[in-house]
Amino acid sequence: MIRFTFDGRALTAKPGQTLAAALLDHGIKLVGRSFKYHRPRGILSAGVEEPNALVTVGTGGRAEPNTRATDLYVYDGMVATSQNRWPSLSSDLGSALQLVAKALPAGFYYKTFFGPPKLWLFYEKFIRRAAGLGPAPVEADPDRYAQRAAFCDVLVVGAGPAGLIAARDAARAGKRVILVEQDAELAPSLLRDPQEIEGQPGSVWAASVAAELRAKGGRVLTRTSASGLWDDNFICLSEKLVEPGQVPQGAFTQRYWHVRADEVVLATGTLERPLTFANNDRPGVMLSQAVRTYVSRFGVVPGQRVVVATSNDDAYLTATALRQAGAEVVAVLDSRPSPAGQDSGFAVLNCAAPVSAAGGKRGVTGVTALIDGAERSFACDLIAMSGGFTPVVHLHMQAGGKLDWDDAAQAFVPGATRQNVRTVGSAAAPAPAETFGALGPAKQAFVDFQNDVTVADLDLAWREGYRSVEHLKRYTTLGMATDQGKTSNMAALDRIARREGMEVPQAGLTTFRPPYTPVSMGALVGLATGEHAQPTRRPALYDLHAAKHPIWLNAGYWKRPRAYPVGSETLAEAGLREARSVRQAVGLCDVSTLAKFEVQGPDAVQFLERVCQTTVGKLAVGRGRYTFMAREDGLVFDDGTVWRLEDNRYLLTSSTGGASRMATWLSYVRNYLCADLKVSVVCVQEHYAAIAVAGPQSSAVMAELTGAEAPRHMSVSETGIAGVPVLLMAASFSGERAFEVHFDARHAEAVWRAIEDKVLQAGGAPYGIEAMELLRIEKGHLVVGPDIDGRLTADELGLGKMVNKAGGWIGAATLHRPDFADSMRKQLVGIEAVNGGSIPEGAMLVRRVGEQAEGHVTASGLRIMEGGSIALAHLMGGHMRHGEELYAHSPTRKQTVKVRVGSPHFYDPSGERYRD
Amino acid sequence: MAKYSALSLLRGAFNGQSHWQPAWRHPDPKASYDVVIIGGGGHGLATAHYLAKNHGITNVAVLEKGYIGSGNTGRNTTIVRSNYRLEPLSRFYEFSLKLWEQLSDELNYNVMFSPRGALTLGHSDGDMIRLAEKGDAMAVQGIDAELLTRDQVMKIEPCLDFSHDARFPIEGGMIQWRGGTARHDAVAWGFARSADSQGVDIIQQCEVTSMVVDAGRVVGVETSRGRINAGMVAICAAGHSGHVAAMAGLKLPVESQTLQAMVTEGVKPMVNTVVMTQSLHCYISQSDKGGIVFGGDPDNWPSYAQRGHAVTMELAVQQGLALIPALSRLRMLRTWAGVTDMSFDGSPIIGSTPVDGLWIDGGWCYGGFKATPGSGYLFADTLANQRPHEIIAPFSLDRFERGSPVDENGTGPFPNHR
Amino acid sequence: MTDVVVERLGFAPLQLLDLWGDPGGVQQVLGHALPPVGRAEGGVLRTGPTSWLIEGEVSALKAAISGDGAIAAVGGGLLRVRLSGPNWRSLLMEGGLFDFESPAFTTDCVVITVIDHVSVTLRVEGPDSCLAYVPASHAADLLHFWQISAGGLPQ
Amino acid sequence: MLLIPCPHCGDRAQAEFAYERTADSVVPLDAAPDQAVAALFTRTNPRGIDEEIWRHTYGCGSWMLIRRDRVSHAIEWVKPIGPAVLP
Repeated sequence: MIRFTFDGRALTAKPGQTLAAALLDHGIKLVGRSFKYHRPRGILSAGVEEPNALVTVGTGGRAEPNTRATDLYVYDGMVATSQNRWPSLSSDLGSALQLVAKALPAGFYYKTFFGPPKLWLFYEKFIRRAAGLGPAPVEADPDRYAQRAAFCDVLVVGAGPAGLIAARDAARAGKRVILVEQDAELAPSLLRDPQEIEGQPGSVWAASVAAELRAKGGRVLTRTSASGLWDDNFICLSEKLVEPGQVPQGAFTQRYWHVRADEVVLATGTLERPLTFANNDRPGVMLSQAVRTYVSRFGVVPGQRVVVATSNDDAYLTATALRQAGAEVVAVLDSRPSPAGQDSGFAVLNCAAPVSAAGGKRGVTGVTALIDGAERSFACDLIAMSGGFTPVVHLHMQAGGKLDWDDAAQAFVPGATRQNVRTVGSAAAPAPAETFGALGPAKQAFVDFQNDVTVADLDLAWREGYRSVEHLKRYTTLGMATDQGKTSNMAALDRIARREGMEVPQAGLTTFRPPYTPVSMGALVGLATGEHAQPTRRPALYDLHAAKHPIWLNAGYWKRPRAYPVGSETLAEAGLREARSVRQAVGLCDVSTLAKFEVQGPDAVQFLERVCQTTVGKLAVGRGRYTFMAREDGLVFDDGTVWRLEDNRYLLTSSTGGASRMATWLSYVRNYLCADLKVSVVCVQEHYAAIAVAGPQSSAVMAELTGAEAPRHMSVSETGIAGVPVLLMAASFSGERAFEVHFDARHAEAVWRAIEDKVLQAGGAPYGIEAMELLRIEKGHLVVGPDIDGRLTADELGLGKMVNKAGGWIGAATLHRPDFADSMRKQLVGIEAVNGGSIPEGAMLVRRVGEQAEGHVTASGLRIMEGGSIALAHLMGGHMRHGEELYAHSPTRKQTVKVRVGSPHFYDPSGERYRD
Repeated sequence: MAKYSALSLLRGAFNGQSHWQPAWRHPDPKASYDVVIIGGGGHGLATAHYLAKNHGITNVAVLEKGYIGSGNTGRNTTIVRSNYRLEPLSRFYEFSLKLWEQLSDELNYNVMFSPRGALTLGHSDGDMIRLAEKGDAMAVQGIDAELLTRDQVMKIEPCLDFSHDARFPIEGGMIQWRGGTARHDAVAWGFARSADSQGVDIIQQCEVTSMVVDAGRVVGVETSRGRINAGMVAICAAGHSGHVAAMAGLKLPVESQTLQAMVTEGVKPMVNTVVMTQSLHCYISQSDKGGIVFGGDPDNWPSYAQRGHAVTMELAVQQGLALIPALSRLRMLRTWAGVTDMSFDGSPIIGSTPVDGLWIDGGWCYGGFKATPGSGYLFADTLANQRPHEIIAPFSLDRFERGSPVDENGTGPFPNHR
Repeated sequence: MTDVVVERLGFAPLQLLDLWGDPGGVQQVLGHALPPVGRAEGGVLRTGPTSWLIEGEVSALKAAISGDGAIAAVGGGLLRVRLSGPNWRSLLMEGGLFDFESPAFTTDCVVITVIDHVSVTLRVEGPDSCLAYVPASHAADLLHFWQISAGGLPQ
Repeated sequence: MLLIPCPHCGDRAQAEFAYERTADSVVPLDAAPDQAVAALFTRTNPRGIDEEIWRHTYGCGSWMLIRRDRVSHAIEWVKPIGPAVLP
């Protein structure tokens, strides 16, 4: 015996029972409350289509709200709780809503709650609290979900007899097969309706087929739902490795499969349709096949006095099963005129259908039927109903398949498909049945059980003009509940068709979109949770930095040191100290994340002069220069440096943040626009670690390290540090004499340590991004993102003088558009606080507070040695406005600072400090 | 138009709600209209409503190839806000937001505009500065924007992951309290009911198959329900803008791509505001029915299929779970996809076209829903006066060839680079 | 019980050969022709239509391809990881997109694909092992992913 | 998720690829200003078949031209782009 609790009550279950089966076994009929009116609800089905019996299962971070009791196998220690009721399931105050239900027809909320939005916000609070089924989760999920790819020749969905045979045929033909079944057992229909197949009892036969599939290398997955069938037969499967709320036995709680199949075979079976009559939602009104499942598979008889109501032959099997289990079949109401089941020994009434059920939260007590036009009542405690069978065509439709109308079955069946998908078994050929519309008072006849949509609601919507089936759904919320209309869509179409006087296919059809059954969000994510929610890229020197306990910066995917605080230093204090050590002595900084490309070949210059807006061809071997790149629309999108290492070999660097964009762009230009050039472009971003060494002592440090005179500004030499060959490039981002040392990242730590030793000896320190920002802002160097924001031309950024006058660079052709000539476009300027205060980064530039913005602060820093707030900014017509006074105004931070516009180069504008 | 009110609902309680009249007619098209609007989504219907209401132009047809609101109006994540960085955008969306604030009363149809706050999270100091920049840009125009500390965010949305080792640590945020959500279908229905009551013909199941051009001027359309002459033709076709414009020989700066969204099963209230983030691409809110509504990036490749890419949705959920780990045990209930007309600067295209008699309201990328009343109002004004309204002048079709894109992200002319 | 061993081999000198022409003398230098797309031979893996990843000494090769291509060092950015044991194929299906379980993916086959959102180059070394070249910056993440995944492979 | 036949690698999952732009948006290096503006800022954007440039970014890195239907997503053909390639 398995022990579990339901609403705190300790209960037991037999192995293999679903929660629904176990509850019925204990005579518990009331399981939940409906969404809108809080009507008492029991168990309608025995499968994934269940609209009523939803519970929260599990506790803490494992609690899963809205779990279908019919699709949940009881495990030892399971804690299940009913939902959407207060204080308890049997006395739910929300059920008072039923009293005012008459004033709350479909779409009532569109017609009231007028007034200012704040008022709606007030009403909404109560509506939201009343709505929403299960409790909101609070804790993080302690379990893990796997994601896995699989490939096969044939994927079979549904391990009923048709699916098993299709899978076996494929396996015997030598194909790779995957067979999936949402149930815990293979061929669940054979457990409901035991029969012999190929001389074996059904379930034995099913097990032997599965064994054969496995022996032939196939995969058989139970408790696995094919939730989505996408383009080119890409199928998503969600496999429950343990039940909802259960502690996993292995590493994972669920596995989400991404399958690519040459062929998909859908053996998805059918869903039984409810009948529509008054109070058809009462506990004790169940689908006929579900009743049979509980009786035959789970050994539970859900009622002792049963009325079977049907429009087809299948329900007679239910009557028989009930009789065999000892229940009394009070009557079989058969809507069809011709005698059926006459020889069954049941009290069969033809032209008979239920009109209204009696009873309340404790279950039905009787049913009134219309028999050949006359009403007659029966006492009963269970109504088993069957309105025919709807093929599960969801996946077929997701794959772009069309539907055909099967008149005999009154059902849509799979039609032509675009993808290699076919449907077999009852999903392709459902059993004949008739439909006869709704009976009884329309306001009590439920179509969508969970969302409380009645026939009256459908009629109202239709009368108000919401006649397309999609309007009807959206206006009434039919089919929008957690069961996604599995038991309600056909009844709604039937109702529209009857109102319009047409056949169901003309009434329309709703489209099915993934997922077929709801999929755990955790499964969609796999292991990408918590700190692994997105990749983290670590530079080669990551461990070395980590040992210094820096303040880290998440720069895109990268982890970079922002500052190395000493003692109790704040970020700002550490950044300023580090910046000052660069200004006064020397510092070293990890710049390994820079984008780097090796460009080689006789046509390398041609290539580079297409990509770079500056000249490149004039560079001598051993020299480098600052450069920048325009998009095809003429606006600057990145910058960097280009170095001529050999005759036909260049190194191009560009921004960290733009690295992958630049890699794609260079590849596009090379392969699409310049396919005939003799050039090779290789991304070496990760191959080269790079360390910037900056400050007045830097050339001395480099000379000491390399044993040779350091190269002059914008020159490069190939030398060695700590025995490691390095490219020593004299370039400065800080405004000081500075170098970038590029070298094979395998030796990153050795080179860093060697340089750091000398830097420390020279009175310097390592510095992070914070100091780098202060240094470059004071110097007026630009950064891709805030300063180079993709909206300005080179001229506007103050780079006009460096543009290659000969043209030929990409973007030149579109730069002649007339509005670019407007002198009031934004331009890059420097600004400095005139009366003290600190210029807030991002603040708007205004002439007076209260006026419109004419620009904004892109980067804010300070004069590193002498103090005083300075910043870079984009300002309308800024180049002509040097000397003008404005306000940097930040209403969100309540700061306003008076500033003077000027050159962006605050520090050593003539570049004296680059020279030794 | 019979008035909707609590009282009339109550009256219905005693008559079985039998007194309700159709919200709109189902007329056959007339031979000719002053204005033919192609597309019966929110934008087309709003334009018709404002043409009638503000300009007395009621000889108007709205042609819809399916049923009204069946395109992006019914396929979005229902977010309404005006928190944009660039002035032309925030100015326009603020105009629209002000209309939202009175829309239910104006239409006598509750569109459930819920100003619960549009919260943008910042995950780094850099994010916080960009948020402040956006907030400052809004505030100098008189638009509400409030910077939030981490503690303030924690009070507003306790369900977020505030742990310090979170992949996307929360440093703070910016909130526009007047932003929020609205009931998307109701917007189409409310505008339709109002336009219809003013005499506008809403013609469903009517697909435009070609344009009738006479001496360089569009004078009508051929449709699946016959020819309809028109004084002016206005395209409000969202993702199909390019397809419709091509009927008049026009090539637009748009590319149609799929944008997906999804909703979980409903639970009791847990997400209070609309949660967005400065450095990720997902946006999360909770519907009145309790479902957590998720949106992410567009699929970034052209498609007219209204059918998304499985992996795009997984990436959006990945980000959402990083922000709200407790969502892990909820289940994705439904996904849907819309065809968006991605313009080449991320901003809309409204106004005249080089073809006489043909006007366009499109290029909304994935920002069209919140624009609905604003663009309807201003496009109607533009049509009535045969010149762009000043607020939408920056969004003219010719801005690309002139060199004046309104590029909020600064990412240039390729939508998939955004 | 994992039946797959994830072994961090570390870095090696690796070169990327990129050709814009058709050099004649490569076969003499290498002792074999440059392998076609999807294949490796000796220390040479084809990584793209014009590119090969080469483990080992390349100075002779450099001379042989002069004028028709270029060689760039890339080894500092690629961590080599060996996956061995009977379940290495199964492990690679976790978080993957490529059919590593295909019987056609045999010794000396090469694929570049995405695993756990990281672009990885893989070479089959033999029935029981596979060599992965992982971008160094992503290596910590991917090794962690493999470690967790190896603990819960399906049967 | 589409299955895209890379001209070099064969059928591979779409997640290994990135769409770059439509073929009609290519700006040739020697484009005249008007031609460049037209190519950059207008698209035929057909609700049907178009030619697009994709890259096997997370695979062999190669570029290709794909002719495909934007409604059914069916790929008509794929052609390699780029320099001549050795076998």
